[in-house]
Amino acid sequence: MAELSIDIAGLKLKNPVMTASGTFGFGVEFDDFFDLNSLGGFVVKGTTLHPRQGNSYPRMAETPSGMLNAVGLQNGGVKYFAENIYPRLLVYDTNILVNVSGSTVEEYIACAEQINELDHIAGIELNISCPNVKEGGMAFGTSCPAAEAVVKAVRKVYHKPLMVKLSPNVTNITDIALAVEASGADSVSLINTILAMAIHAESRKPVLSTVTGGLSGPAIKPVALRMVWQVSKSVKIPVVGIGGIMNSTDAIEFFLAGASAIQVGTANFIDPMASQHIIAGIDNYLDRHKFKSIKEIIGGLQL
Amino acid sequence: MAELSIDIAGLKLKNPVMTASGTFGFGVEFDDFFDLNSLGGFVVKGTTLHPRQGNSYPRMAETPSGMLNAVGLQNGGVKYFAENIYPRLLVYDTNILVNVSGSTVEEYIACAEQINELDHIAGIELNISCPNVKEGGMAFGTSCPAAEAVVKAVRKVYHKPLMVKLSPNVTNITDIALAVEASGADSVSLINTILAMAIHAESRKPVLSTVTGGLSGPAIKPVALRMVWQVSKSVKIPVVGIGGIMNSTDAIEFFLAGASAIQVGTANFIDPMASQHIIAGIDNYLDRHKFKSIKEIIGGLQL
Amino acid sequence: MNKSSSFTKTKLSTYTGLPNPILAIFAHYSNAIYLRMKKSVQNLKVVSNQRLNKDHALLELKSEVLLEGILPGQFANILVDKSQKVFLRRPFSIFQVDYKCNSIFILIKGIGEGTKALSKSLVGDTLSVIFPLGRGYTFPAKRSKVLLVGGGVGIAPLMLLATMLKQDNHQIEILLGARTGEDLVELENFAKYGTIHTTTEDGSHGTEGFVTNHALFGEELKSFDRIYTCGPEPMMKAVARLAHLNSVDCEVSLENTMACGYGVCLCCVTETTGGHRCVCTDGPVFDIKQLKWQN
Amino acid sequence: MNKSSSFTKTKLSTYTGLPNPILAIFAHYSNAIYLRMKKSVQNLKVVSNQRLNKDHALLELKSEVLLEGILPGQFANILVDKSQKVFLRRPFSIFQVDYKCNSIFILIKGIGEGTKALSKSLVGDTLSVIFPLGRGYTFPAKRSKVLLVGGGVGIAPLMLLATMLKQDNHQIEILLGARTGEDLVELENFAKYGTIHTTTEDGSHGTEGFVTNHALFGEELKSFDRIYTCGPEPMMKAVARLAHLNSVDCEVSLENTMACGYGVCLCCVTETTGGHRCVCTDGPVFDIKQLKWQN
Ligand SMILES: Cc1cc2nc3c(=O)[nH]c(=O)nc-3n(C[C@H](O)[C@H](O)[C@H](O)COP(=O)(O)OP(=O)(O)OC[C@H]3O[C@@H](n4cnc5c(N)ncnc54)[C@H](O)[C@@H]3O)c2cc1C
Ligand SMILES: Cc1cc2nc3c(=O)[nH]c(=O)nc-3n(C[C@H](O)[C@H](O)[C@H](O)COP(=O)(O)OP(=O)(O)OC[C@H]3O[C@@H](n4cnc5c(N)ncnc54)[C@H](O)[C@@H]3O)c2cc1C
Ligand SMILES: Cc1cc2nc3c(=O)[nH]c(=O)nc-3n(C[C@H](O)[C@H](O)[C@H](O)COP(=O)(O)O)c2cc1C
Ligand SMILES: Cc1cc2nc3c(=O)[nH]c(=O)nc-3n(C[C@H](O)[C@H](O)[C@H](O)COP(=O)(O)O)c2cc1C
Ligand code: FES
Ligand code: FES
Repeated sequence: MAELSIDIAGLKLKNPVMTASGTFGFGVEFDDFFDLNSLGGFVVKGTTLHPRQGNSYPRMAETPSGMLNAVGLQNGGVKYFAENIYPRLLVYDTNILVNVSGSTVEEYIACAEQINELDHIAGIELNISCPNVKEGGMAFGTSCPAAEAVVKAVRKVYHKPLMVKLSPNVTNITDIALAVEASGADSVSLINTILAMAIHAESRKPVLSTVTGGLSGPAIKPVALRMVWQVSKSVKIPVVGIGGIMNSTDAIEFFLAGASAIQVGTANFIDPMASQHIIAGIDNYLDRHKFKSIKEIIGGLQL
Repeated sequence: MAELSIDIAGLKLKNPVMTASGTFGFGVEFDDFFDLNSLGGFVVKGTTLHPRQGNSYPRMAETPSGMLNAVGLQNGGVKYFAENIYPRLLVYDTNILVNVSGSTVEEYIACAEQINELDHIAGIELNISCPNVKEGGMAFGTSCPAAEAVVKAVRKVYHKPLMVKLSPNVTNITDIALAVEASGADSVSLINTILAMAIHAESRKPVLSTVTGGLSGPAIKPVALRMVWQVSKSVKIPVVGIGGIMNSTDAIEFFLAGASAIQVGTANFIDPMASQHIIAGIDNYLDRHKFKSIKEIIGGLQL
Repeated sequence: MNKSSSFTKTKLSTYTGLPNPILAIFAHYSNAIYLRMKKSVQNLKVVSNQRLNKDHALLELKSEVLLEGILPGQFANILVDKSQKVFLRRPFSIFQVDYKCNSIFILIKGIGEGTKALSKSLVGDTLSVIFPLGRGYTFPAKRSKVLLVGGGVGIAPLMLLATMLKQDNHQIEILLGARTGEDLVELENFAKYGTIHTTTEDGSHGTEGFVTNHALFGEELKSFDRIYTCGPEPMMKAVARLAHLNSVDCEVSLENTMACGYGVCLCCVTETTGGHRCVCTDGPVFDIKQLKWQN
Repeated sequence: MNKSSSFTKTKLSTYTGLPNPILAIFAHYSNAIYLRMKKSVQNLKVVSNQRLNKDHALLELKSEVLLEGILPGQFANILVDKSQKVFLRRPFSIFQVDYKCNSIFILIKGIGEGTKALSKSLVGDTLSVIFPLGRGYTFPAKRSKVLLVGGGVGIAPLMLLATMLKQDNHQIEILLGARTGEDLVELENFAKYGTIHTTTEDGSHGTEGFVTNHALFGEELKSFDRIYTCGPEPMMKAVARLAHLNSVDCEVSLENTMACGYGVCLCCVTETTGGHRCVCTDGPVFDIKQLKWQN
């Protein structure tokens, strides 16, 4: 049994396995499946200042080894979250992060301020990379000045760990990561989904109501791994790896590439127990390879 | 039997199915499998001014519904091509394009000049998007000024159809496409591979000798489709769709998204007959849906 | 909202054993408190696979964990590991439950990659199944006359529904529609729980036409206390319209493309009077009043 | 460069029918002009699948197209359509050819997803196979004393080689190495074509140690005109070094990760005296002089 705990710039995780926003509901949906306290942490659904109905149906398309989604941040708004969901989360003894999105910098600020009041929320994951909303969303994550502006603004009002979630839809993700680091982010998580599209040939229609959506799942793992590797070589803050992680071997690859923790996303749909198998598998890997702690393999790729 | 022929800015294809550079050798390797004259055209291996040994082994990694390659433009140089390969291509009655790469604008020019002398070569596909070489390659395809410079320079010396192959590793592919169009490209082809990475968890080593490589295959189809759709809405020149096309349904999706022709890449490895099945399947689709010509479905996505 | 939640602890006092040879004996329910079964991921063994006609197969899947109360209309999300092209699980209604053998039955119509691969499962194969999922049909509070209307493979959730309604001693009429007589499956088993009526588009079995062309949708419709339906959306909409016109309660079971099946991805929404709702958790069964389907 | 090309039209005049029950009768070759078979993509039917030990299976695949000359060392690239995780084909040596039944044999050791899925093929399944691919072993021009050295599943190309060398009337010694006696398969069939020697790492069968620990690699080695080998790279390198030291010709069959298998992707290169060469077309068989393996 190796040491699995890790500190992500103030977030003390009992193990490096978290679950990704938008793929884990509010956590409570998993109560039937396993004890949530076994997780290093979990990130709840994308939350915005105002309630959002999300995009119209259809919102999902299956693709080779992956899927597209165009949920569009359906959520009840931060007030609804604080009043109706937050109280149900108090029972859990793990790191709960809220994934925050907005159409304007002001919305991000207002939302973050309210979350700052919630003691039991360990941190914010700032989503500057959602490809499925018309305004804001990904726009903040694809230009350095925009990313800087929103991170600086939120940093002023939010005093707990601030993780910034990066978009892969850029020419140079290290530029964005460096900008975000300089603006006060405590850590970065990557990647969000890749902007993509599906067409139904027989009906000659787009599969998604929004035409384009975000690609996730094993298909994007090689891209995510490359970006985690590039970013972790460039920034000093911890990197959280996300993208197509289905099993512990995938997770190990991300640690080797430089991730200090990982998030399990689409894998939750294929197997709600995925995060549990991953935790066990990481432990087994470390034991087999005689590592005493997860820290020994972070960035441990042998070139 | 619908009309399958299409004119791609001067390239008269008997059908819209070509095969992609780097996945079809010099064509001759397929003689055992089928009659190459059945193709709309084929693009031979990436060719450079000087001979290149390519990258060290290993150059390939299998990934979920895809693969990484890091061949690194191994080729005998344009002179070798002209003297040893070109004569063997004279027997074919189809459009043969040479995929041209370089580390400097001067290399691109010198290579294009030599290909301009080869009567039986129908056109050049200018590769400004190869992720697997240290110098040049993708760098030309990820910034507008660089793309403009190389396309303008080659346009001056090359007087037959010039197709420019775009990189998906950019924030905004339409910007690059517009720049390339303004610089004299007759058509654009997209996408080249997505920069990605694979790690072997047990040995803790990168799978590829070059650490990163290019992702191709069905995994990238949704991304390719999105980019073809975006670009075809922006430019006036024809768009050639590439990326994960395995069967005729995939091909139809690209036509609907706005491609005037397609290239079959990685699918050739899974099934050397893929291009043949695709041609037959397109014909069948058009008949079933009572279209008289392939032209009727290009950009025919119903929003 | 959906009344099925009231079934998490219900006394099904009218239960009697079932004679159906291939199907369940609900000894578990008999005079017992009905407990909601927790959803879980299980590896179920294929103990039989009967081909019913050219595209329908009936799988029996045995669990190692004691099955508890499963409601009609609840579904299972099944992993397809033998096909290269299928990534996500595929949802299927729980067709029947055999508590004695501790197995569930799944009726599969092969229409695409996933369903075709699953319908070829071999006895001895293991399938990863998440179940039971979703809210099922609700039961009338008093003895009622009910109409079950199934179209195509939409008959799937109606078998367990009929079984349990019969336990509750309701008066049951069952109307099943298909394209041709060949496409009608499991009529004999349905007949054990109620009076069977059929329609086929080509007239090869029962009334010619769609289910709504059947005489039951004439004057008699008003005599029913409730209609339960599952089938293609246009069929369910036609049934819902007539139910509404005749002021009969009606519950429909919706289909939707699902990624998770248990309420965390928000991909499977449908428009309801309460806004976007997930078919996998707020449904798949909805009262037509919740949808905007009355007209 | 590789002499196998001289075999595209060769008279194998010494051929005689083979008694091997499960294997080929090469009537096709007998006193006939040997024609190179064109490579093609074929759907081959699995006509038998014998499990040889815990991880080795021997598949017989029947073709609808008349098989023509296949050279020992040539391989087949097989699609794995029953596993979700395998995208590319998997290369396998052609273990044996039965021209009478028009079938090829493939020996598979299950080590990962693809090989395990293929080794579970059922009789009646259809596999998409591209074959014959690559350049095989070359034959001595005059009657020779040859040594075949196989390690692990590297014995696979040696069966067809032994068969054809025997037709050509050469003197054949066969040395097979494995981890344990359990891991040695097909010894009886090999024994039909030459004298068998074995080594095992645990000493449970034949000499204890690696193949190069066998007495054949002592003084006797010089008496051979040629060594053919296939197995793990360290083994082949050790064999190559001793062959070189003793001035014996030596051909090795290399493994490599392949995307296409027929020379168009340039993914499978190996370093040779002539620069990067594709293992799938310039090999898989190389003369050790082409590689930098003499020392
Ligand atoms: C709650 C629930 C219960 C169900 N119960 C059952 C059951 O008991 N038995 C049963 O057999 N089925 C049932 N289904 C349906 C079943 O889940 C589907 O048939 C199955 O998911 C199809 O998977 P597939 O891989 O076979 O088909 P796929 O290959 O995924 O696609 C099926 C067909 O749909 C077409 N299609 C795909 N996308 C579109 C689009 N955007 N527009 C138009 N056409 C499209 C495709 O062309 C294809 O022909 C149920 C569904 C739900 C939601
Ligand atoms: C010309 C040729 C002929 C062959 N003939 C035969 C034959 O006749 N019979 C036979 O059984 N096999 C043969 N092989 C080998 C066979 O092709 C492989 O065993 C097969 O491709 C493995 O596929 P898989 O899906 O089972 O394994 P995979 O799941 O793809 O991987 C196999 C194992 O290799 C490990 N691995 C993967 N990548 C790396 C890496 N970069 N570094 C270290 N380890 C890694 C994995 O961890 C895994 O355990 C031949 C190969 C060639 C090239
Ligand atoms: C259905 C769905 C909804 C998602 N919603 C959000 C979201 O609200 N906020 C966010 O930052 N990321 C969201 N994501 C992105 C995931 O958190 C994750 O970054 C991405 O899916 C890549 O990881 P994966 O391949 O493991 O799924 C969503 C992904 C999916 C599939
Ligand atoms: C092994 C390999 C080698 C390639 N070499 C080249 C090349 O030399 N020049 C080029 O422009 N593209 C090259 N490509 C990219 C393909 O032409 C194509 O753009 C890409 O693979 C996406 O299409 P696909 O998914 O259908 O393969 C190569 C791709 C592969 C897989
Ligand atoms: S399928 Fe995921 S919420 Fe319904
Ligand atoms: S495997 Fe493609 S060239 Fe050898």
